[in-house]
Amino acid sequence: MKYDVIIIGGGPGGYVAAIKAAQLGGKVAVVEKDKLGGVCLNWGCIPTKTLLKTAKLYRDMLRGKEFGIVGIDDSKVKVDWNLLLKRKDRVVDRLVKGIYTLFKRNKIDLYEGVGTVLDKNRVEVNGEVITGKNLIIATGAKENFPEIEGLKEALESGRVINSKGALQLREIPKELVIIGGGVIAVEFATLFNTLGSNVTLIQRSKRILSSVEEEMALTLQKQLIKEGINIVTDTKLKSITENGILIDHKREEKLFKGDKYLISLGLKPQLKGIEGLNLELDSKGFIKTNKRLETSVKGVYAIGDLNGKFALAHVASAEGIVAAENIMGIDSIMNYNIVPTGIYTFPELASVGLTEEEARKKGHDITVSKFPLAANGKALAEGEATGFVKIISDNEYGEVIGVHIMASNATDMISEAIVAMQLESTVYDIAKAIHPHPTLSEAVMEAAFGSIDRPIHM
Amino acid sequence: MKYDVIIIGGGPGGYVAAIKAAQLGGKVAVVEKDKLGGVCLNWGCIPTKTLLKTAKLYRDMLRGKEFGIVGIDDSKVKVDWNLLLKRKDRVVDRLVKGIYTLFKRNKIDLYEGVGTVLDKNRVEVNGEVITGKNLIIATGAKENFPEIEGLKEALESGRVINSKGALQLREIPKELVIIGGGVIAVEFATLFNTLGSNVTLIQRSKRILSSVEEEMALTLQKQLIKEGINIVTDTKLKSITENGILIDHKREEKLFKGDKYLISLGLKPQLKGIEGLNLELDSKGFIKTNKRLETSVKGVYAIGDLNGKFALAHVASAEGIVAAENIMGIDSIMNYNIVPTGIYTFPELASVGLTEEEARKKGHDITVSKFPLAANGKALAEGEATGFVKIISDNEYGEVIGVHIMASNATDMISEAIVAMQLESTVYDIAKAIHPHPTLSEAVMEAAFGSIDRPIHM
Amino acid sequence: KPKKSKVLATPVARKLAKDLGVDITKIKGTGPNGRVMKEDIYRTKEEMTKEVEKPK
Ligand SMILES: Cc1cc2nc3c(=O)[nH]c(=O)nc-3n(C[C@H](O)[C@H](O)[C@H](O)COP(=O)(O)OP(=O)(O)OC[C@H]3O[C@@H](n4cnc5c(N)ncnc54)[C@H](O)[C@@H]3O)c2cc1C
Ligand SMILES: Cc1cc2nc3c(=O)[nH]c(=O)nc-3n(C[C@H](O)[C@H](O)[C@H](O)COP(=O)(O)OP(=O)(O)OC[C@H]3O[C@@H](n4cnc5c(N)ncnc54)[C@H](O)[C@@H]3O)c2cc1C
Repeated sequence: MKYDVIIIGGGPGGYVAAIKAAQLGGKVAVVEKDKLGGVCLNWGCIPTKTLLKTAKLYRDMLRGKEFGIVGIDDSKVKVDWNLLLKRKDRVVDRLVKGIYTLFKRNKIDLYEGVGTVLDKNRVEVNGEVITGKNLIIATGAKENFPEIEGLKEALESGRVINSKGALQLREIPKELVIIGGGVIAVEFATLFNTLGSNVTLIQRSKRILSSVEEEMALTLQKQLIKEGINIVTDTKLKSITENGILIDHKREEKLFKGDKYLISLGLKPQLKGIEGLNLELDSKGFIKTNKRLETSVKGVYAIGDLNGKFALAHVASAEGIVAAENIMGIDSIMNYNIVPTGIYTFPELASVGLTEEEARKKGHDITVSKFPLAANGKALAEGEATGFVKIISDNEYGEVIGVHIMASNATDMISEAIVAMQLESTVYDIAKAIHPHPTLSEAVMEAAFGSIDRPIHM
Repeated sequence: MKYDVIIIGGGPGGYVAAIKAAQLGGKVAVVEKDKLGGVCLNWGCIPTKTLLKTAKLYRDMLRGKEFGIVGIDDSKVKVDWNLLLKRKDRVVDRLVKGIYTLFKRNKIDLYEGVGTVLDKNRVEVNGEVITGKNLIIATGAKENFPEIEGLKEALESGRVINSKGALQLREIPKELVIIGGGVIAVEFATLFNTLGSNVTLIQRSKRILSSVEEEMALTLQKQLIKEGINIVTDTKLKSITENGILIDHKREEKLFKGDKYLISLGLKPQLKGIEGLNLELDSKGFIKTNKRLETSVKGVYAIGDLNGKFALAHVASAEGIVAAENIMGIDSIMNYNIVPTGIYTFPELASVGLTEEEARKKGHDITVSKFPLAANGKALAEGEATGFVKIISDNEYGEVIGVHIMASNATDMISEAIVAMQLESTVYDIAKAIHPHPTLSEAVMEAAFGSIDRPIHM
Repeated sequence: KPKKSKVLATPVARKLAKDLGVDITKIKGTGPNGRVMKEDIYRTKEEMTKEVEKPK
């Protein structure tokens, strides 16, 4: 057999697994039908965050006066969508090229084409059969489109688009209707609302971001409404026609019209080409894996979006490392209890660990401590005082079991919490760590003080 | 005796000590001759960071085109200095008022006036004598002006100003000469250079920020020069006259002219009013304290700038908490090994723990791992790719003993490192903690990977 | 080379070990670089209990 491992799919799951396996001395092949980097680099994380960076800067520019900056003509300052997309392309290109370079440096063999699994040791690409001792499936997921009247036609005609379509728009839509209230929906709502679209977000459940800590999701929802997004919750999609989107809302039928409709309603696994393996699937149709990322077939691993654990790039990469380590003889498992999520709205949301509800359900006797950014000096200095830090701790030893942050740079602030939880930290340890002044992170320390007795600044 | 503790000085040392002692049930008096919040809130941390926030936004505005934003007329967009100072005042007022509210809420007695210590149990304020079981001295420090010909007159006339003077300027200086290369000097250089001044920074030693990790300081120095600041190192001040500042530079005399001269050359303790105690001083004239913040006189504690440990607000506050705890019967000590420093330049610098040099000197067998932001996706997406994360670890266990970060939000990123060090983390723990994608903090994880074997993205 | 003297352990593991009467220095941790995690203490305690029960 030629390879220690063949990896199908070169997204953040597959390419990281490949690099790690190669670093550990493995002979590695990657089969990729499109570009290395997968959804994340080409159509997901990186493009959206590049656009959101501009949106945030644009928003701050329009607030310039508040910060003492004059001479901006609000009627003239505009985001040039095509210029922005060009920047996005430059950023993506540079990062994607970087992955190709890393592949060369790590002597990873890249097979460009669709991989079809013949059996657990043989993969066909462009008519060639390559052989390996182990197989990692990292083919990702694709959009889940519900069965709604007219949706198929609307997708084909381009009136309804998915996130990839949104990144290929010719111009900023005037009226944008977003169907879905998950992370991607909410980030695009933030983006286009800031860039000047009239945005309507249609959400099935009672609130946006149903998997996010409730107070945080509700506070963000309020903030988004305040910034002009029309959020319609508690709806049922009925049909999509030339005239618009028809929904049921509080027992009434309503029609929403836009020049574009963006749909984002979850994912289903990308299983094409690997059917031959007959891997065991979970109830939702994703590939079943254990903490070592092994599937039901020995020597076959499945990582990333297609195992249905978390549809997050950093989880895909972490799983890739675990799979690579196990293949290369280092015993390794994933700890799914300490997985952070980040949402790049204004302000950002980030979480790790349990929510109050989850902790109580699991039988923890808990303390919940919340510290508002409105009492944080740096937040006021930056004019970004909406948000809070919430720490959930178990009362036996004060162990930190959940941290939820709403703040302008929550996605970076959460790293303190993940490292703390990785080390089974108590609130005493965080409170004792001297945080620099003035920073938003002081709010984490203050929340920890609050878990023990009281914050200083409250 | 009326009070459990009398605190002289209501800066970040004194006011935090007061709140903590009150929270622990103590009866507390604070004597403050000016405004609560001390230098930090009124003339230090908060005002400078408020101004720097605007400067950063202004800088980003002028880079708008790069981010796809058009319609900004660079010749018209300006920082209105007086508008900015008004914003600064609003931010400061709100925070300072907050401290007064906290004092009321915690039932702390505030004596407004100059405190004079009669003995360790008696303090005089406005003719009244108050008594207490313990005393905390938190009177801060004042500028250290060297003996240079003409300096005294220049300060009196207002041609030469200190940092407080810089916050009271009537307008943005056209030509600003800064004497000193410490944190305050470098932050003001960044501020005024961005706002359009021609800035010259005159530095005695070979590089700016002599106490900061060398590579970081040198990289920043290069960056500041690139952004137009004229940095003159290796100098000796000779005299200050009507014509300018005369220095010796590489055996040549040079004259520097500006419409303002800002001097920032370190601190000396503020001992007025406490001479009566005859406290033991260290070689530099600061009050000697142990890790419990006790002075040479039992029952008398000294916290903050005047004990000469670190001139940092968060150290003053942490010391305040330690002193308050010890006074209220909770045994408590400061850990000076895990003190972060933050510098709010563009990009920011932040450090905690040892540098390579210090670690080697202390006899550690170390690994140094550096990960550049140029290989970090979020840094590229944000257009802020200058910088790196450097981790120093001891080879015995892989314990993290120093972290140095140069990044646009390094001051928040460093919190991960302080909590890690507080928990005696190894590089293995940090590497194992799944960091969210895409974030700058991933660079910390990558550096940890590098300490073990190799980063993924390098 | 001197033997490693320090036990890598998490704060919760240390407290738990104390409360359950487990000698933390004798445990091989399963955390990163052999760090003793709380699960290791629970596992050791369980094994200790089994040892005690066996002779019966
Ligand atoms: C708009 C958007 C924004 C997002 N933002 C974030 C974010 O900010 N943070 C975050 O963590 N996650 C984000 N995500 C999710 C993230 O992109 C995914 O979790 C991640 O890409 C999953 O990685 P993966 O390796 O499992 O699969 P993918 O990235 O989907 O990669 C799979 C790869 O396999 C290839 N492939 C598939 N089948 C075959 C075959 N048979 N033969 C050869 N090649 C094949 C594909 O071409 C693709 O390159 C976002 C997603 C979207 C859509
Ligand atoms: C421009 C500038 C920027 C700075 N930026 C930062 C930063 O970003 N981060 C950081 O950590 N640090 C920063 N610092 C340092 C920080 O401000 C100090 O470390 C901090 O204020 C020290 O706190 P303190 O409580 O020891 O003393 P101070 O803040 O100096 O407070 C002492 C108080 O005591 C009062 N007082 C003195 N004598 C008497 C008396 N006899 N009777 C009654 N009252 C008296 C004074 O009026 C004052 O209010 C900065 C400093 C400056 C000058």
